[in-house]
Amino acid sequence: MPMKFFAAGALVLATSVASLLTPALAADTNMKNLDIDLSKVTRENFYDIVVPAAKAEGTVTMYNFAGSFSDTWKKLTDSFEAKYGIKVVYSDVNGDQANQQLIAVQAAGQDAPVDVYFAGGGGYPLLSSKGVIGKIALTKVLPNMATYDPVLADTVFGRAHGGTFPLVHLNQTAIGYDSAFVKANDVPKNFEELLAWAENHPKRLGVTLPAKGGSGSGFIYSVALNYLTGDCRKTLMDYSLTLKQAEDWAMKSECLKPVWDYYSRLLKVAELTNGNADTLNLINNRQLYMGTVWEDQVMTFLGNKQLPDSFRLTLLEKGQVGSGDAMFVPANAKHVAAALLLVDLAMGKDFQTWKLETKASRSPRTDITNDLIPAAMKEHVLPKSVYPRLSVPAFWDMSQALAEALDEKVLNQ
Amino acid sequence: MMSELEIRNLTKHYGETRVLHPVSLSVERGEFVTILGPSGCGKSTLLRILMGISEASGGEIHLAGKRLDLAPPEARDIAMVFQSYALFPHMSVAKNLGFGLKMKNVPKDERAKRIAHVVDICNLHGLLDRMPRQLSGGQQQRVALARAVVMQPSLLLFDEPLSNLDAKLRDSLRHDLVALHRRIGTTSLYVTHDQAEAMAMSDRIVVMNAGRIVEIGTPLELYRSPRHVFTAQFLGQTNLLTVEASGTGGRLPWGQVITLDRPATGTAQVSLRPENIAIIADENGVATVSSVAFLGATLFYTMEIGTLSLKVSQAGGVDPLSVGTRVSFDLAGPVHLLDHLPMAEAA
Amino acid sequence: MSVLHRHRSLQLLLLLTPGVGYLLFFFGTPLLSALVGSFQLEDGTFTLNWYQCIFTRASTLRGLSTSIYYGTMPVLLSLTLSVPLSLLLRRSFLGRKLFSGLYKLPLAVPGIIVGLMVIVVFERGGFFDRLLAPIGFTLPKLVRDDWGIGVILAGAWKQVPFMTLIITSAFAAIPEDIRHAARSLGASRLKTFLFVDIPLAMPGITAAILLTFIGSMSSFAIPDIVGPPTARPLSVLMVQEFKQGRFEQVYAMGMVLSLFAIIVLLAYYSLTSRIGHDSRKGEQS
Amino acid sequence: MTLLAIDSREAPRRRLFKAEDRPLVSAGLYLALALCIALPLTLMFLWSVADGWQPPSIFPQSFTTSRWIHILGDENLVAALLTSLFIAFTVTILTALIAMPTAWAMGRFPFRLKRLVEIFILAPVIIPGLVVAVGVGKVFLLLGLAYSVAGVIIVQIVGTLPLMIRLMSATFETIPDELIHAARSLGAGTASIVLHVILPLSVPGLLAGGLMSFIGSFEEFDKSFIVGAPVIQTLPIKLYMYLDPYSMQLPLAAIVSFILLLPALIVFIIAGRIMRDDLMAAGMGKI
Repeated sequence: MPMKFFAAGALVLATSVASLLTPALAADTNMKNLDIDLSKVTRENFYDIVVPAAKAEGTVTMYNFAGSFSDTWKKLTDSFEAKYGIKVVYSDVNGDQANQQLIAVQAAGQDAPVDVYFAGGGGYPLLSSKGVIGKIALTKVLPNMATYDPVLADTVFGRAHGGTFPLVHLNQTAIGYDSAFVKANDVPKNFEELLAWAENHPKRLGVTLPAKGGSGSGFIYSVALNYLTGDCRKTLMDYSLTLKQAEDWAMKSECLKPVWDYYSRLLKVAELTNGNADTLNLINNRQLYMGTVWEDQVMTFLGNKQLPDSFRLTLLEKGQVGSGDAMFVPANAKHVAAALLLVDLAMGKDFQTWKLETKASRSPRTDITNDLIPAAMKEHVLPKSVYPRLSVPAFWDMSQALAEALDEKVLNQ
Repeated sequence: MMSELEIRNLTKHYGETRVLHPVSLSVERGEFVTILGPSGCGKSTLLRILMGISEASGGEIHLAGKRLDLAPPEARDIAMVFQSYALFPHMSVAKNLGFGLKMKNVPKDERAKRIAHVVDICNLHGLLDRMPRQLSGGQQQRVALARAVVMQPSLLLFDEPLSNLDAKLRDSLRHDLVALHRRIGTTSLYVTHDQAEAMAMSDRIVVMNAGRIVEIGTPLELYRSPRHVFTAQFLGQTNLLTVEASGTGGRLPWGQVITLDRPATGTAQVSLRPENIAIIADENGVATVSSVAFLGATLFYTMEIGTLSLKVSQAGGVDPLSVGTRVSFDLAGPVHLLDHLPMAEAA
Repeated sequence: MSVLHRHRSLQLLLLLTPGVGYLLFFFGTPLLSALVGSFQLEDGTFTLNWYQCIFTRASTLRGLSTSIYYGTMPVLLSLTLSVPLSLLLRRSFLGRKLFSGLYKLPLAVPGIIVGLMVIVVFERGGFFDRLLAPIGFTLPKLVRDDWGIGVILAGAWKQVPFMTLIITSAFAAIPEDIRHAARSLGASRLKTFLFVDIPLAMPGITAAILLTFIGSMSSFAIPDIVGPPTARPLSVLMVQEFKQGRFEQVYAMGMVLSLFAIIVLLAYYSLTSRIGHDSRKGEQS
Repeated sequence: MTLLAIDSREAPRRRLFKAEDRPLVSAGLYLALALCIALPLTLMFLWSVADGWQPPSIFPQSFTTSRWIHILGDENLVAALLTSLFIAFTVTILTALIAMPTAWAMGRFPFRLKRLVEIFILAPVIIPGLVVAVGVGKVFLLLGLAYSVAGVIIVQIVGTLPLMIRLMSATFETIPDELIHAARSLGAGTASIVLHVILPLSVPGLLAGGLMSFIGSFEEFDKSFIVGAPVIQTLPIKLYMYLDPYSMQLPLAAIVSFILLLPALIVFIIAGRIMRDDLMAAGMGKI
């Protein structure tokens, strides 16, 4: 079961979520340009209703925020066009700019320029707070989401989304190391061992600056999970906190002292890097031997021969953050039916399997497991012994709050 | 004994282009020498080499017994007055005057004394605190002059310093300059293309053309008995005529027989100054007045003899002859014979 | 007279309208709304909160001083490179024309690509490190280093052509005669340069300094990718806030940055106009 | 070295630059140019074709063109290039047209508040673009200019106008009054004065300003994206994603840099020879 720790994290929420969010099948959807009656759509009659409407729309526009995914989506859009005869207008975008564009468009009440947006999973709080995300319970109506992870179907990183913001790709932060320099026995198994290794190998561990990359902000949250106990830990995992509340807590709470202490010690001996790619480049240059990384990005870099073949991954005890990226339909999208059809195809078993096999892109489908990973890739992905056992759900708002507090408490002191 | 300034076989060429053929010149201490020539004759190049801005391709320069051409400009003991004045626009007049003294580490009280002195002789009272752009052209010129004089150099160079001024101011400044030179007695080299200026100011004139020195002499010598066609033409107005010479006798193109100032044989050239021709109205004269210009002090005629035309000037006190009047004329004294040399080779 | 005068004002207004009017509408309006936004909470009530954040947080305070540091250092470095380069460019040398076309190339290179170049050349374990490794040298840390040397190098790389262009022209505008006069008055090359060239070229040089200071203080791509992760200038922090969608905070930071630039600009103006005023007074006396 | 020593013994003074030094000076300058500009570009190019480049190799172990083929193979790339070129040309021409009258006023009319107007014209250079970009996006949505070529052009002109106005007013300042009076006394009307006297004399300024506007427009990303994407795809909009610093892959970023830089490179090499530096300096350096 991938991401089963989501269950633990979101258990408390489960009931409240159900009452808070009426399924978006009702008429109170915020969709501006609906040409189908959403309330009548079920998994069973989905294709009967949606396909004709989509064909009538004739075209669908898609944004992709992730540079490394353009080949992947090419495959999807090609098969979509072949299957339905609906043209896909595809754009690679810069995620931040695209978010701001959609927010501005929404604020102005205009039609959205895009129908399907593959967006960073961490963008949910921002986008949903600005009303950009279309209220369609995708996970409840798309046939290909029948086997969707039940926790993710309603929540994303602890936030209830009612099926509107389904992750279509899961990724995992990890500790990566060059096995040519780090012997199997020396590979750290927990945060203490990691610190000890760094102290024995000064400036050989790369830690991504939390503000500049998810592998870093995931890491700081993982550190906090490792050291906090009791009420402190409860607050840390209280997904109902808003960003503002999290920021206030992170800035003021005494709970986080062990985290700041850990970082103070760690940064004396580790190299703080400017981004996920920066960490990987330094490892490739053999300046660093170990660092905080994303599993799927490592695969991309390996594919471009920007990392040595001896590169390996592991997770630390008590867990490291797992995340993912979502596809959603903006509230003001113009080609809703076609958009639904495209998201559905993206979750198709064939496509999700191919994605896992070629990019180590993990799937929220429960019927796609580690066993499908080809043998040749196995040594470059997280070993079965740690994944998904040590994967914990991301809480990006808290991560960001911690990152900002780190700036004040450690980096600028 | 060596002259104050001695220039020996100075040459300058850029690649194949020669701008200065071997030039030699000596200037005595206290002398005021003018280098006169049309633009492009090499006089500015010579000046730049003297100053040290430009390097000679060959030859030597000595000033006050010392070899000069290897020293940098600042070590040459030469001061220059520029055509553009070249005052430092960001310094007051006082600072302009003090700049050179400061550069040469002249002590402060000595500096003040010298500045006071030039302020006096160049009549710059009350201008010391002004900025250059607040001065008139004439004032700027005087400051530029004072700035050079205050250095008490072995040699003063002047690069057409009056050419940017209007005629009247130019006249008065020319006068002031001569007076100043008489007073300070600094050896001076003055470059100009204005022959009147050269005649009025110089002890000697060096006539230059096409990168060569054509002729050197006092203004009187060069005007009265130039050796070269170029000099004759460049200094004042003249009529150039071809004569058939034999001994001191010569025959003008229209058959008139004249006396030459020295003997020659065959075809020769003579220079006949307009003021040396006297005309009177004469029904049977060989010439006809074709134009008259009244210039106040003089009357200036052009008259035609067959296909030739002659320039004639007459004191302005008489009534002018009208155009078309037939005239006869007399030549006062022997006619000046020029050296038989093509212009390009005159050197 | 007054009709003529009115006519002239009208003419002036008509002439100014296209350019200034365009900027007023398409630049002034959004700027004004940003300014207003920087004083508002999301619900529209007045607040100084966003500015308070800037001047109370350790990271933003450090960001301010870092901004000034990144504004100043590249300017100083470019100046020490541009002045000699301008002097060389005055001389004639083989291929001068081509050179003066090529050296301006960095003017057209976006900051992010400059950052990329610095990484490609100077990254630890990168090209130079590998080149020097066989002879036992290692390059000092130039990317992500605590003193921001990489940022300064990249900034200077982008500014040197701009400065050189302006300083070359400032020097070229000084008449040769004035330089020669100084030489003939006993000033050596160096003294001529110090007492004549430099003071006369000063207006151009200060203008260049000012513009490059403003430019490098507000540049964000270069410090973002080659600067140290700890001390980040305000411009980088601003982009960070932009990504979080906190526009009010972005506006406030933008205003502080702009205000700083404008203060420097006004100081320059008052300084130069005072000088101008003094000399005019001299004229009257 | 020995040669130099002998030389200096013979002559008591050595000028800093002799004609003989010219090759040395030019060799030095070109070497500096090679180190500062050619070397980074070369390394970037090597990155773009490197198929694995790990220490201690000074040069890539093997090469591949597949990434170039992949990016260039994007069928929309040529369309984006054409859009970019069209927009850049239009922006350049419109910028010049809008700038001219204002520059004339700034260059030739003395008036009160001129300094203030000058600062305002300079403001788009001073104010961080990000602050304006979002606001502009909102305004354009209201005006119905979003996602249109016109919108992108309008928003880019905000960025190119200041420099053009400054360059043109510097140019206009240098046109002597006498010339215009002379033309007028010869019977030329305002229109023909503009056409036959002012325009020909402002060609150097237009050239310099046009060049900077063209490049400025060609490489603009922030504002164009917010106003134009995805309907309007300019080259930077298409490619900037690869330059995201936090997930940047050097090989792809290198290719993108080249594609974006190439036009600027060509323009600079051509225009560098005809552009008047003094004018450029007067426009850019004067405050």
